[in-house]
Amino acid sequence: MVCRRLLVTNNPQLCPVVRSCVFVEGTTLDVLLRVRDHVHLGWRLLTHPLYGNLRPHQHLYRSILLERQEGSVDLESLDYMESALRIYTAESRRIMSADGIPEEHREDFAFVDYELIKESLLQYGMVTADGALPSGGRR
Amino acid sequence: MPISLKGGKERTMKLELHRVKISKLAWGDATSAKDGVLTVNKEELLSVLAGDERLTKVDVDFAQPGESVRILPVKDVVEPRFKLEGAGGVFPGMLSDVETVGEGKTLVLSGAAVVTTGKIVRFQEGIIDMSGPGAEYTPYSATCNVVVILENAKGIDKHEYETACRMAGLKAAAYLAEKCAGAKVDAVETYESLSLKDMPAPPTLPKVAYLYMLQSQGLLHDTYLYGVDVKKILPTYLNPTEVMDGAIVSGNCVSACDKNNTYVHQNNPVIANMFKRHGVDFNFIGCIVTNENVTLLDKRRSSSYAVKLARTLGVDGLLISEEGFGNPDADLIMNCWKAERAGIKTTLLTDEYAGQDGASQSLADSCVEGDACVTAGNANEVIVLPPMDKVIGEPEEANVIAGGWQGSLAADGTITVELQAILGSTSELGYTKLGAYTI
Amino acid sequence: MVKEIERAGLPVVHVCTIVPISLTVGANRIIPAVAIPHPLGDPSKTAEEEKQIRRRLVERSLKALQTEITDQTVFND
Amino acid sequence: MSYRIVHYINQFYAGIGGEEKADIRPEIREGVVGPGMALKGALGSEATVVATVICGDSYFASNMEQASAEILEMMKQYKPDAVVAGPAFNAGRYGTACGAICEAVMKNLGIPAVSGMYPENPGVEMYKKSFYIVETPDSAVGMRKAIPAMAKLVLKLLKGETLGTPAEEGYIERGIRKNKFYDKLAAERAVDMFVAKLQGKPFVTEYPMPVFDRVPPNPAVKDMKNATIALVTSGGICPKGNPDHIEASSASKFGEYDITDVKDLTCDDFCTAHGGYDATYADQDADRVLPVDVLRDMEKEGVFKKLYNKFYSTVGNGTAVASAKKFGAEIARKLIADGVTAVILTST
Repeated sequence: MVCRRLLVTNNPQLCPVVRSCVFVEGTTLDVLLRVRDHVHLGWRLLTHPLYGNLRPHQHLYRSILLERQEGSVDLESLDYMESALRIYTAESRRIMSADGIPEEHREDFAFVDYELIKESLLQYGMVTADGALPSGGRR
Repeated sequence: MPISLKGGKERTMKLELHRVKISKLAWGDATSAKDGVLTVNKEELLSVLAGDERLTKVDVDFAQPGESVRILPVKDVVEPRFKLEGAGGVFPGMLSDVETVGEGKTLVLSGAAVVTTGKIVRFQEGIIDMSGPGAEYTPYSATCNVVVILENAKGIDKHEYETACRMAGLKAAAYLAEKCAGAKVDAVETYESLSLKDMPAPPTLPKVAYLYMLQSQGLLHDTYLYGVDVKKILPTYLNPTEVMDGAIVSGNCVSACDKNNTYVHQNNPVIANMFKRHGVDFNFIGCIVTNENVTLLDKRRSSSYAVKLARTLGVDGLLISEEGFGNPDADLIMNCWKAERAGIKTTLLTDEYAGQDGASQSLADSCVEGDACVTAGNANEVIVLPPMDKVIGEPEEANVIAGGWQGSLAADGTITVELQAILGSTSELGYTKLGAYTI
Repeated sequence: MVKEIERAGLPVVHVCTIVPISLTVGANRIIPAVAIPHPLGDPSKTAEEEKQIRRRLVERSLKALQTEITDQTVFND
Repeated sequence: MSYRIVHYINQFYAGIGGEEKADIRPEIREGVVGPGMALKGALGSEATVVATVICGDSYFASNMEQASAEILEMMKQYKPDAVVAGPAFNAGRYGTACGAICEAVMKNLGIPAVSGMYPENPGVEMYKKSFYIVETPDSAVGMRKAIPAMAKLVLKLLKGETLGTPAEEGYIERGIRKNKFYDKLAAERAVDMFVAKLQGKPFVTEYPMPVFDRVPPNPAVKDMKNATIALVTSGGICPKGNPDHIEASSASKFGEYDITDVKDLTCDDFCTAHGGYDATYADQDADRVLPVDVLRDMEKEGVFKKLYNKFYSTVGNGTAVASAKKFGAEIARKLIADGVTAVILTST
């Protein structure tokens, strides 16, 4: 089956509950690069790559929703990806990695990331029927 | 100073703000305002806030201008207001019924503020310093702050906790103002939101509106309009006086520097300055409220819809204010070029994330049409905040808030952070005098 | 880069996938290419077919260089 | 006490010689040399030029890292409080050397550095973000204006005074955003600007958004049969192993690669340095980005006379407009010198 929509994320909490997900082992920049490559191959952004109000070095996770489209490269998507990458590469030395970050903080980051993408996942029917979304915040 | 706008009578919405000036806080037996002093009955205030099972602990404290006090992490700031006359109550859809507000008389404890503190999402709250170099950057170092300290019950959802904190701030603010209802009023300001039919200003003046962008990325990055999550609205029309009665309430846990706290919504300086020029330089016909959602579909829909509203209202110009950084820049830019291409002149109000050295690109998006842009400064500039005698809240949060980093908090209490961590420092409603220029 | 070479006095033809970007950076003679990862090729085709595609794009480029223009021009065929 | 300043100049201004002496190695002399005399006068009693470093432009350009290190060591012995370099006016290599020295001084010695250049000097685009460069006319005729402005700026920096805007202080805009408190709230400033725009009156935006200029098209190639065609790419194609270490994004350099006798860019010899797209297809066959194979065929068929024997390559992704401009200008200079007729530039 060819999936029409796809979530690209490095947030480990998300993949288990989402239909068609590409899990990226790496940083937020790796997620952006993966999405950019998808855009080159004809995928279109459904969500903005810079959701949240944080600089590249201020968060651990990034999740972006894509849709397969007909025809050539979607310029708007490419434009947003290039702009986002400019912001990221300008601060590439400061991009956050999970190493050395306490579990509790990582959970906070994962939670916020999930919060921000949740509405869009529901809107585009990306949540698996049996996969109740993680409750978040419960400790 | 009363600001009055002449106009037709029947259809106008007239709101009088009755200002009681507060310059000092004191504990006492009865909550009241007199001679610039707001006296607070601590037990009574705590009892108003009690009974929410989502909160295990609620406490209150004071932080006054000039004191060696630091508050962090701050969630929201609310100005105490109470409806003396007219339909509805303050914070409609939140604390009061959903009746339309913006008419009658509203009591304002000018100079006082309720500040809520408590850990919600660890890295997304802000700092208020009441003195020292940090105080210059936050408008809330100049207010007499009643600080509400909140602790969540174990196992509670973050949204539930956010709601509880938000409601506690609103309740405290409404309570304080209500108790001062009989106090001597220092000044009365009158604002009139006019119906289009009665627009009195010379027809030769251009017609303008204010495009009011609200953060709406997700449950903890949200804003409420009459209690409605603005993520779910289509852009809509709002009378400026409704905002003054608390029609817009912040539910934000985003970067401290440019989240628009409920306080700045209540005191929106763009609206205040638009009123000042109304009838002289232009005809101010009101606000168009729009959102900043995560999906591109929503962005396209909202920007097109907002511009369509502006066209229908026949405006010649739109002043557009943003909230936040990153994807909201995309909304700002879409709003800008769609309006300009529809023949509507725009001016943008934003802030910048140009990196600690100021050398990075300030906005995540741009368009040639954005030729008139005012900025509230670069949020990434680094500032050193010397230790304070007293810290309300949790000082170690400095290491995890946005704008801080592991090691931001030194052993002696000094905090080195980006301005991003200081509440309201680069307010995109333009509530500070900060700006930036190119060297 | 395109613009500076043109400014120095050499005619340049810009073969690129994203025409609007080319227009934005100020190229004058523009040939739309196949796709970003392979502007002058198509891995889904055979090697011969692919070279044919490339040949056509280069021929079009040379033709563009021999065409007088006064403004930014996209050569579509 | 007066501040100690070390001055940097090239072989020409030291009176050693022109291009034929451009390869002399750095040396340091006590006191002033050449334009240092005027600098001394402009600094007055507040600062003294304690020593002058002289280096040949070519030597510096071809041994940048080593020359910088050597020069820093020389300077250190004189315990400078600040360094002044140039003015370099519109001399490209001199400007680049002044820029590199000043940047190294700021970074490694932690003291202020000032230079002076004509705005189109390539040294400006390369180094303006690192330190202050005073705007000068394009030739040494402007020396009398340049030196006092540079002296004034370096004294201000030494005294830790707050600098005004580029226009007020006479330096070239560095493109760095700095905060300041205005007299009015941002909201009031916005409404002021809004009214000015509505009324068609002049106003100055506080944040100029990036804009792009245009160049008129060059005349068409009349005689293709006798033309030399050159290939340039922003797709990062380079010999396998990326010998020049062109960065995957935000490239700071471009590569020049010989393709004499190369008929086809095979995966054994060529790849891409570009990090801005999925590199799989370009790595498999670099002709997909840079059509050498087809151009060789056409050269043989006599469609045009010659494929230029080198190609130039950089990575367009994330590369600053200023760098891209500089690359373009340098590449064009080489191509024109070698008699190239026209250019095919490919981008991904």
